[in-house]
Amino acid sequence: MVRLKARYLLCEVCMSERSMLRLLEEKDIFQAVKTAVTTAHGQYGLALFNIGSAVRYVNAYTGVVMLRFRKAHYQLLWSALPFITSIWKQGQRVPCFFNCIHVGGTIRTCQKFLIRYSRQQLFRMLPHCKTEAEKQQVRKAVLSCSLNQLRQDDDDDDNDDYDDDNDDDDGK
Amino acid sequence: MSPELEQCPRSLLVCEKGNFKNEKSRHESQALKHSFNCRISLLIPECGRLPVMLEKVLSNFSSYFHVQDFPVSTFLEEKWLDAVKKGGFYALSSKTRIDEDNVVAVLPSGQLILSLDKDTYEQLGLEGRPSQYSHRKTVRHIVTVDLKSLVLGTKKYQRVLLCLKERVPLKTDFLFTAAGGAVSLLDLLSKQLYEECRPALHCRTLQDLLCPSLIPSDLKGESGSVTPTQFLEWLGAVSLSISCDNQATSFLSTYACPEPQSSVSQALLCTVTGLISPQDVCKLLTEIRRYLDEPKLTSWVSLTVHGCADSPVSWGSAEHGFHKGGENFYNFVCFQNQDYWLHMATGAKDACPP
Amino acid sequence: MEKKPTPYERVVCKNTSLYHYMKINLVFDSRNKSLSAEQFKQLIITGLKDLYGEVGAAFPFDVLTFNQTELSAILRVYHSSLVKLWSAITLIGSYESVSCAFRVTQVSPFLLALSGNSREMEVF
Amino acid sequence: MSVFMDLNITAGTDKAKLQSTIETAAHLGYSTVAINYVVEGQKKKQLIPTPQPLAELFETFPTVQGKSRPIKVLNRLTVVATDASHFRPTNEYKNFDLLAVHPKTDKLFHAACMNYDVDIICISATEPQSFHFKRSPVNGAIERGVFFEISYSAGIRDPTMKKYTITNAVNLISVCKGKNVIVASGAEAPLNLRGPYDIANLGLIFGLSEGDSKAAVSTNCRSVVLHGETRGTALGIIHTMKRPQLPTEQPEEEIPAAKKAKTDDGSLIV
Repeated sequence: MVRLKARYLLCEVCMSERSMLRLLEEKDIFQAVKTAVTTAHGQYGLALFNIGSAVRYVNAYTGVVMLRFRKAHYQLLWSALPFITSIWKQGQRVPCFFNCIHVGGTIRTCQKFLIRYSRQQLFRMLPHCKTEAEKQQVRKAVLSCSLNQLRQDDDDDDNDDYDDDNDDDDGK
Repeated sequence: MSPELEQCPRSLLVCEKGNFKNEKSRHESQALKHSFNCRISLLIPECGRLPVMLEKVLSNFSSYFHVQDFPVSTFLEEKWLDAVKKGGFYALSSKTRIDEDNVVAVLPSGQLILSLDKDTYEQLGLEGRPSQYSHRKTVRHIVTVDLKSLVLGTKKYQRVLLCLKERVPLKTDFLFTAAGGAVSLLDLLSKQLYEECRPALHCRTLQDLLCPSLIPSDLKGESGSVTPTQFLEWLGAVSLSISCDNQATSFLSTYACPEPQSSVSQALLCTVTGLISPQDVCKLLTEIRRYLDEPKLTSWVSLTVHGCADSPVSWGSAEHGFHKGGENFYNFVCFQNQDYWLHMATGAKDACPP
Repeated sequence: MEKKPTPYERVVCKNTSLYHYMKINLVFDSRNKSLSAEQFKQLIITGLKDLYGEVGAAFPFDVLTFNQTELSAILRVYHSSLVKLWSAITLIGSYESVSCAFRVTQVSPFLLALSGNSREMEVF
Repeated sequence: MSVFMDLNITAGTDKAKLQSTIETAAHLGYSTVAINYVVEGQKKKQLIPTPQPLAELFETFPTVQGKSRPIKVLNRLTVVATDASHFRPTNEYKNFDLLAVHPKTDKLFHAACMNYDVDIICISATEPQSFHFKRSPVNGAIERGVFFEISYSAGIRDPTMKKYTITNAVNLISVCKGKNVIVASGAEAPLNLRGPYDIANLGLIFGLSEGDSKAAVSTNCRSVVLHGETRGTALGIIHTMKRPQLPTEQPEEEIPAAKKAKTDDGSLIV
């Protein structure tokens, strides 16, 4: 069986109100991307979008989402992402924009990137911490994700439980 | 956007520059090689009426003949073989499309070219070569029979006759023309029901035309004058009466005459439509050179010759095909100092012009 | 004074034409539908927008000629957007909820080729 | 390339409309068209229509644009199958030149590709495909010489259908790699039809290559018609015609004397 190649796009959903992030759901993201593709590329774009596109992962804390597109036409669909200006949530329009941080061929490479990326974010957070307790927490989180990374480099095949490692640690 | 949708079938444009007086100049042979021409158009700037000399040549173009349901095997009859051997004989099947049907042509070199679809080729039993422009499976074959070397009664002759008469009695509509007076088509066609057609001449005077300024020595348009593509586009715009003065901001069209340009008070555009033999084109070319020998207001004259889209050959015996357009044409720009430019253009399924 | 004849020069260009040209005409069921050149172009843009969205609607193309009685036109389009313009034109099915169809007579990378199409000529 | 064909023109009930559609097809340069009769499988005892005699349709068939011969018209039956019982090869199927099946489920698609004695498998153009095209049945169909049909006119009649047409076509073509695909109109009215070169271009957005998309309206359709002719016979079809004066083919080299004598009664002079 020949594998159907896909491209995974890691995007950061940037909202002015961080609190709204918590409400993010897969279907809202999917709908927002679908609408943007239709506006930018019309019926043709929509037709290609309907083939094998999916939202694979949503992190409601960091706002990181992972989109899956077919490799054959991911460039076309990707080009519509900058045109997303808002997400509809409970009949409410939430202004936001998508910032694509990584494009990978497998979920695994995306995961690795995401861990590295999250760690960087944590390091950047460190100077902004106000109390010692907060600092400790961040340090612990940094440590935990590097450990995670080590563990994951060892086991090769499994990437199903990818999303429960970094849900908690970069939740600050 | 998706890169695969941005590709187009290839096209070729060959640009040449030379002088008519140069002994090695190939202008005549290039024109003679382009066997099947369906239209010529002549653009003479600063001219209101067709000059008498040119008109004489244009109206003396040889007639062409249209015959319905002409059996291809007739070419193997003795008198037809003799006619073909004399040279200057052109035949092309009409109402047949090169990408769909069987197309038959006789070149002045005496070659009978059959461009056949799969079924016909397999039934016919004459050896041919697969078309160069096939896809996945070969569905078109080109059979070439040299009529000049065919001698009546030989084994080879019998075989060709058998194939064309018995196995596949090919019959199509044909267009004939002959040049040089060696062949009398009227005699040949006496047994057939034919229709004699005269090439149709149309003249149009254009007023206040914006013309790009041409510099004979600058073919490629490197020193700021027009490039060959721009020039050909402009010629097309003139012959299709497309307006050349548009603003870059206008909604409908932004086409403008290429710079540097000058205004010409009037220009004459003549078109002749019909099956035109290359010999007639050469005669016209000679006459244009003579016309430019005398001092004139204009510094150049352009002659465009369009080839038939459904001919099996373009130049010489190079295979011609039809993908989405079967364009094959050439254009002479003759200058006063006997310099010339020659642009030869072909579409996706064509060999490079000579 | 005879000048020296210019030296012979030959240049072969592949895919030299920046544009492609299309000869099209619009047909309706009823004969009495008329529209202006602007409406004609707008119809094509709408078709582009429907099939290719905002990006498609932004493709630049020119209506070089327009014949109002026959609703025929010659378009000029960048070769990179030819396939998209052509397919959008193909899939246009109605104008102001009257069904219509575009018939494409000829497509060529050379405008000059449009003036001498043997397939259109009556004599053949 | 062979002649252009449109193997799907909806029969409908309006004879005048059908006539003008076929006339338009001839005008656009199609040399062969097939009138499509559709049987919906759901109803228990739906009669299979008998094709209208072609002689009733036209006294003289319209001439194909740019050619001197008239258009060739075929009859085709499409069975829309939602259940395995809907496709029953009966004698009534034999009234048609071409036989197509429109499978609605995965199982039926598999069966249609691998077993059914049909010429064409239709791909839905008005709804999302309820199953994935799998490589093995598609390859099986290609091996058996069965063709897949994409019809484009639904997208012209209703703009919202374009996305389904394109999605299903792109899906199919990525699996079959551009082989054994035909593009037909499915036209109900003259204005639903498009010219063959337009369709060759439209094929590009379905993901076909330049050559494949032109083949989809010409060469592949020819294979379908031939497949239709051979269906019902064992493996192929042989036309035999009596040609009394045809001598055996002569080899190019020297012919032995014994063979020479044989050809004396033929027309060949050695």
